[in-house]
Amino acid sequence: MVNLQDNGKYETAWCPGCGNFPMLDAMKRALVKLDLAPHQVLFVSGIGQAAKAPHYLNANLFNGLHGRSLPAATGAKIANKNLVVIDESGDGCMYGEGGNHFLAAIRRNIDITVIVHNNQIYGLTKGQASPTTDEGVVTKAQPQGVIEEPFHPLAVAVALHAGFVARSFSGLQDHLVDMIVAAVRHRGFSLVDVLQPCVSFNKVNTFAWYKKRCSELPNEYDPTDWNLALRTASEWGDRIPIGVIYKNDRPAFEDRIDALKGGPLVGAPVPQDALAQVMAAYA
Amino acid sequence: MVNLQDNGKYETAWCPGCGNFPMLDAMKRALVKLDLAPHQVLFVSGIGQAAKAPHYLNANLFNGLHGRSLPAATGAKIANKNLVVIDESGDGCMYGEGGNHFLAAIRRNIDITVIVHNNQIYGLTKGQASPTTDEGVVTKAQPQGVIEEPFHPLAVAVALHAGFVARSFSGLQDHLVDMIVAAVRHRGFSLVDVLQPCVSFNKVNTFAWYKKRCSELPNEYDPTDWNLALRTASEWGDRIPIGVIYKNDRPAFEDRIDALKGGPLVGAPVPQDALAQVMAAYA
Amino acid sequence: MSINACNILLGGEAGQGLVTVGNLLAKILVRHGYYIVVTESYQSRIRGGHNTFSIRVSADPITASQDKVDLLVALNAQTVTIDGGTLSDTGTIVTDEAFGVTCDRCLQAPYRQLASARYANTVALGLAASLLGLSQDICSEAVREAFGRKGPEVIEENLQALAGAYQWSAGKSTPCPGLPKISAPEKRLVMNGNDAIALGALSAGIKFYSFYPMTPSTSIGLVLAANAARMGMVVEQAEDEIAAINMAIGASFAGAPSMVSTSGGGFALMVEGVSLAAMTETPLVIAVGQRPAPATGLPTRTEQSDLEFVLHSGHGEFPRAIFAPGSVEDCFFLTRRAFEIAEHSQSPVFILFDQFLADSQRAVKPFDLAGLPPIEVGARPDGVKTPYRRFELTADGVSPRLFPGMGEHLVIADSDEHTEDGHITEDLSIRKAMVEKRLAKLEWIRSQATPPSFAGDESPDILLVTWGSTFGAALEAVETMRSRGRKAALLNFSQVWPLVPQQFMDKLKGAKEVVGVEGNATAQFARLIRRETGFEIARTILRYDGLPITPEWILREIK
Amino acid sequence: MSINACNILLGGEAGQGLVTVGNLLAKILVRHGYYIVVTESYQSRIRGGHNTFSIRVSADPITASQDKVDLLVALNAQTVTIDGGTLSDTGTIVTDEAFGVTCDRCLQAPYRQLASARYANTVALGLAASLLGLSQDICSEAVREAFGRKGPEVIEENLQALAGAYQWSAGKSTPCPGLPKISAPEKRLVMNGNDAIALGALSAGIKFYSFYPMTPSTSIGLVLAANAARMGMVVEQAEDEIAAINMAIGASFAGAPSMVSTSGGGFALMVEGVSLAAMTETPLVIAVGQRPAPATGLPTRTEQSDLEFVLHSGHGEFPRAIFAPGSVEDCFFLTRRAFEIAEHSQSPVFILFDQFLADSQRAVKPFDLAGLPPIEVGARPDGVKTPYRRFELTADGVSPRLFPGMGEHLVIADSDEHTEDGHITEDLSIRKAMVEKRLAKLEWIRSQATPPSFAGDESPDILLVTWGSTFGAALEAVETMRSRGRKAALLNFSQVWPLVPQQFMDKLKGAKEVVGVEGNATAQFARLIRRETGFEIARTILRYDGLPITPEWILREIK
Ligand SMILES: Cc1ncc(C[n+]2csc(CCOP(=O)(O)OP(=O)(O)O)c2C)c(N)n1
Ligand SMILES: Cc1ncc(C[n+]2csc(CCOP(=O)(O)OP(=O)(O)O)c2C)c(N)n1
Ligand code: SF4
Ligand code: SF4
Ligand SMILES: [Mg+2]
Ligand SMILES: [Mg+2]
Repeated sequence: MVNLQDNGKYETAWCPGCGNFPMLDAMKRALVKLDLAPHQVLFVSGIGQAAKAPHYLNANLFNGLHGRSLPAATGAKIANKNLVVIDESGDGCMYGEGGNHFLAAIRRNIDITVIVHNNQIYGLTKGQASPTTDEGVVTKAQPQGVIEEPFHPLAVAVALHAGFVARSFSGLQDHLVDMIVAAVRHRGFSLVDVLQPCVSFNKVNTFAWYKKRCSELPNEYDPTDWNLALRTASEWGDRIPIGVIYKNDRPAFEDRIDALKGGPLVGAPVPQDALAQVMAAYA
Repeated sequence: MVNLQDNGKYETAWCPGCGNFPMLDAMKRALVKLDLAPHQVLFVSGIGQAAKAPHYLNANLFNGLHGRSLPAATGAKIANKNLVVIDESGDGCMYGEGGNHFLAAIRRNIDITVIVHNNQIYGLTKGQASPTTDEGVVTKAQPQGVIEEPFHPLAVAVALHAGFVARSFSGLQDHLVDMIVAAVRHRGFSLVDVLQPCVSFNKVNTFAWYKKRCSELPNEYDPTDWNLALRTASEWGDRIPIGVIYKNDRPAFEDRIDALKGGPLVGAPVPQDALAQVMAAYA
Repeated sequence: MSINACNILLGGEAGQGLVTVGNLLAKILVRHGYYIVVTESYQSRIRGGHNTFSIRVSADPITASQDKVDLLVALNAQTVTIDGGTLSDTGTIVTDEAFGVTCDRCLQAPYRQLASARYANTVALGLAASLLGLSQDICSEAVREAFGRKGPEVIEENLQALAGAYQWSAGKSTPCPGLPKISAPEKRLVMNGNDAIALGALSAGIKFYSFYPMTPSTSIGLVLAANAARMGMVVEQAEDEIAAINMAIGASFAGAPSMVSTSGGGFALMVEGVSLAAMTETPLVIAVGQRPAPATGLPTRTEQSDLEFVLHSGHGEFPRAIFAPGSVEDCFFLTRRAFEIAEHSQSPVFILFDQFLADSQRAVKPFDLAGLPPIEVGARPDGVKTPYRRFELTADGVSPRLFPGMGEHLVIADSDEHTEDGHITEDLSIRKAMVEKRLAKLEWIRSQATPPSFAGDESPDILLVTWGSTFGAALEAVETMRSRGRKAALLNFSQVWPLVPQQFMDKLKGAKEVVGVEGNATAQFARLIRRETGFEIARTILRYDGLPITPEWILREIK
Repeated sequence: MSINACNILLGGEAGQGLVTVGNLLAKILVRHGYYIVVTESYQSRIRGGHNTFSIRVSADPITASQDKVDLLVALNAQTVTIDGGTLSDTGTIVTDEAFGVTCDRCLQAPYRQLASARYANTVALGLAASLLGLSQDICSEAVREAFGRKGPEVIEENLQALAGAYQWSAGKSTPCPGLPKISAPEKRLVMNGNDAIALGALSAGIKFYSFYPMTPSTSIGLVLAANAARMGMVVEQAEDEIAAINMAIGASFAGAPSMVSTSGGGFALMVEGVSLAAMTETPLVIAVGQRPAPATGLPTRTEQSDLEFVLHSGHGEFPRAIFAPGSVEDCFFLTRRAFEIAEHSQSPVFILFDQFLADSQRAVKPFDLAGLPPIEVGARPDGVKTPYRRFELTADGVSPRLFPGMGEHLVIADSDEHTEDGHITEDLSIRKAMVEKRLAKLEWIRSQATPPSFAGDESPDILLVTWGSTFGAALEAVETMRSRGRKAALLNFSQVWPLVPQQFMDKLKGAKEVVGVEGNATAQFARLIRRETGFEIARTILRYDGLPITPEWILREIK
């Protein structure tokens, strides 16, 4: 049995009061609930305050480039499909620099879980607008206020028939633990967008702001109803729905690739007779 | 008055029977209808068979990198907002390599018109799957058939509240002309996704295939109804809706930026007294 | 010319099936026991335009293509106009009488009478084969194999077109030098550079390959994709080149030997990933197929202008190795070698080739696979100290590499500067140690460097210095000079980084004149030699119009 | 040390307002007429950790920072522990008695009694200012300006904290060398490298700037954004660096002088765009702020390790220029120059700086804006031949540049190889001509090259060779050596490409010993010198732990 101690205790580089702390705790609790030992899990992250999170627990980790965690996670999962791969990064990393990979990963439906620390701001670089910053928010880089329509990650994910799409809030830890657990258990691409207050740079979307708005989906909500999901995913205002917004059972990438139908690629022998055949075709 | 001859006549590098030809003709007709003289228009394109199109008519042209036409178009429009900027490229260019810019351009809502030659294949590189290739289609690069969920450009555009979203078919030239004209007239970001048979590499989505499915939206269709638009944009099967699927009147980027409220940036004098003030602040 | 060879050029427009019959003719020639060098010349379009497929053939080993054409086979009238000028004094042009072109040395064949227009390419193949005195049986067999999947009808019609062509040309012959009958032809493979890179990777044990299509390297991916299922590997077409390289790094980190391939513009998008591979010490093989640049340039032509770009790609300082194959065999063996060096040095390693070699089919002795085991990957967990530290500081800079999930150890890697156990750090003394650790690995890479090959006279009057695909043309040019009594030699680099001056300084210094021969406009390799050795290669022969350097080109420039 | 200077170091954790008071103190010192060199040292986090802000001050011009600290002002206890060791023999540490640290030369002040914890940083400022004998009026004025926007209450509380600190330290003083009263201080500006780059761009007439945030260059964008509306320019935060550079190219193509800035990893994503700018002959200024790499490296530290990367960035061959400012003034003037060279050569031009200079505030003489008109952009349409050909072949390679929509002419540019009128072509003779046209522009760029500056003794025993931000430290090291009787000199390159050997070979050859001093681990510039001149700089002093090179560092290494 895995327990919380297995996840270690590290000093963080985060600001006191940051929403990243409860997210870290929730992740540790989820790993315990999932009974995953540190060596069974591979975290992959990008660059940003959020992306440091996996350094603060015990697990395998590939902390790659800003915006490029998803391709690295995809490659690692292909190399060893037995790994539980969790990709954890910030909104800027995942939806900004990494936007194209976000689209592709959804479409690929490979069995990785993506946890986005969505603080609606670029934290580590000191407070520029991120793709999810609300319209009108003023920053040093946007002194006239943001004029772009915010990116709607959940709506886009549902529009592209992502396998599993959920939203949670760092201030509701039990809910968050449940979402992470469900996302990891889902076979295929899973997205959990987590609203996370940044106390240093986001003075608009604060803990209280989120707290007031986040509202759990009712029990009778049917996350397999795509039309409903699309509407629900697009809700963002006085009420922000949290929970599993959409899911389906599209086959996962690794279940559709011949070479992945056996054991993992890592360590598998190279078939020398097949190679001889390949060469012979050039005669 | 601008007439068809103004648009020149060039030899193309396209295959006989390609859907790009009627698209070129439609574009010329649209320019005439819009009464736009060659020097008033700037085409921007990427790389691919589609991206060559603007070479075959008379206009200004910036033929940039594969996947990067949208940022170049954005910069050019900012530099000279009086230019009518039309970005024309292929599905691979716009939704594959250029996916992240597609998302950002929609959100930015700058007044450019994007015409995508969507042949659901990478033509110029000889027939690999593009983001819009249908599931199951076999190519040399996808010998087991495509396993990804196709990208749904219109659904994503609507989900992100794009200013103007339309679909047309190269085989319905009048319709296409109307769509281009409406798109150019729309102030803000406009997308026209054009189904375009590639006779050399796409043996599935042929002229006949599209012809059978394309069906114009009824007169009573309300493109300002976002929920309806989202459903309509996602339709892809025995019936493929064509027409203006969604539009709104979000203010365009250039109407919200102080420095763009006067004349175009190009040629404007540099305000030397303002500069002196800027410097003085460092004293 | 000292070499007895015949140069056949097929010309036509894209979509006429030129490459199909070119490939067939190449195969047929090799099955007769001949050596070949193919030069594919095509445009960036799918139909129309003007393409050529040239096969230089000889009973003796050859390494280069040739400008003058001995047998020109035209699939359209344009070919006669455009390529007629390249005909040698004794050459022949085969045309369709329907083209209505008149020319001195034209053999006017009635293509349309011999088969329907659809099979004009097969007619042309038959005419060429028959005029060259090739066995109709071998031709027919090759045609049967090639069209096997298209059903008996297609095969039959092709065979008839072939037969018609043989019949018509019976008794006719063309003077084509250097094609004596070979009674017991050795078994050889026909493959181009891309094929050989793909095979080399498979032989090394590649498990993951990701790519975004880009000429001239796309077919590496297609070959791997076609064989992925049976080879137990995964080929993934990525959303862009950035994804391609980051996927490959992720896969390699998790234990799958990985490669990406691309061309200059796509590689430009990968350079941040190169730096990531270096920082996380993840082995990675990167094949860059050069074509004329800047930007999109001439997508289907050849050039050698990305040497300095690749050598300095990626921010920061770290070791790497760059191989530059000069032949199809090199493509195979150096790709294997690239995987080995990458794995052992835990670094990015490059294969820097170009469109000419990528598309150039050659006759190749089958590789002795039994003697070529897959490379060993990673360290054995039981031999590793606990607690496991992925970036343990060691004397040679190489730390034992374990894989995540393959034991209870944890593997942690970071693109930030990191501690020995892989965690992010801002400790500046660790920074210093880690810089030195990473750079220390260059020593080992240097110790493994493939020395340049030398051919020709010791202390020559003229020494050509080449790298990559220019090797073959330069070798032949040197041989020709020597056959004309000039003391000449060639120094060819199939590894261009790191350079080990001790391996070649005596050769540079021992020559009266040193001439750099490169397919670029600024003599990049000559510059690199000067940087590394101080030796100035004062004279260079450069080509940058998109075509490969040929022996004649070199000889003409040298005078 | 020959230079009479005082080194003040403020230390604390991120979030304590260290930079706020550091900036204030810098401004106050400059208003007293002193010269300053600021070194900001911070970590990649927003709160906590350990940051320092050091200000070296002198009544005489200074160019470098200094290791030894004369006045250490601690905002937390940790500062005393971590930085105490850097104290000079006569130095003083100012601490809060509440920290409970005991030390020999500690001045224990009651921070909490002087103001509430919120204003501890202002207390520290007041203590430092008062101990240095600075005018309380000037301090109060600066505080008032800084907090003006926060309302009268905040100003008042800050002023009280300041007053308290002045009162407490009245009569106390610290031995700090080199700060004589200056009776009529000259008016100087206080700005860092990033500020000066932004100002230089504005002065050149920048109209469009796009960026993706990245340390250490982000604040260039913030300065421009803050002033964009009144300067009539647009600043756009792009979705990624690829978009940033392609936007800037599009804007420049359409007639807006444009710039991007980034750091190594972000620049890695721009290199395809560099090649595009070159191919389409679009002027573009690219400012690259170096930091320790590979990959994410040490995001907030300094290094000079991207020289070779930037020099060879982009596939294919084309001209470029690279400026490497050595001072804040350089940042301003060379940025202007970069716009000029970019515009005239229609090429990408680089400003290669680093975190140290980016963040290093200095006292700068106000720029004489009247004598610095914006650059001229594009050609006059009426002087241009019709039909207009954007890429007309000319002797010097420069074709007249018109803008789309600014007349009836059509402007066509292509990333593919193109004809004179800009349309895609696969004609190989045009290809050759266009390669030569583009490369010809390097001649003009070379003719404009800023020569390296030389300071010190002719025919010196020791000649330091530097580039970029290392200039200041080396200059002082040379002066110190000379003051000690050694024949020493400095050769500093503020333009590192193209190199013009005639400008400096005599200096290299005229020195007994040449020592390269660089902030990297492999001596990249020394290598470049050898490549371009054959001259081998055999000895190098390198630093790559993330901190800037100081005069002491150089002197210690030289011995
Ligand atoms: C290629 C590249 N561009 C830019 C950066 C600089 N950078 C580091 S973190 C970051 C933004 C982080 O924002 P987000 O992902 O939202 O994470 P947060 O810090 O808010 O948790 C940026 C722009 C980088 N490291 N690499
Ligand atoms: C960075 C980069 N990667 C890859 C390529 C090669 N490339 C050229 S066109 C193309 C695909 C074109 O597909 P699409 O945009 O759908 O246009 P089509 O040819 O189908 O009209 C690719 C992959 C390139 N030019 N640049
Ligand atoms: S900057 Fe914001 S997101 Fe980052 S640690 Fe601080 S509060 Fe959290
Ligand atoms: S390859 Fe396809 S898209 Fe391209 S020109 Fe030919 S038919 Fe048209
Ligand atoms: Mg964020
Ligand atoms: Mg396409």
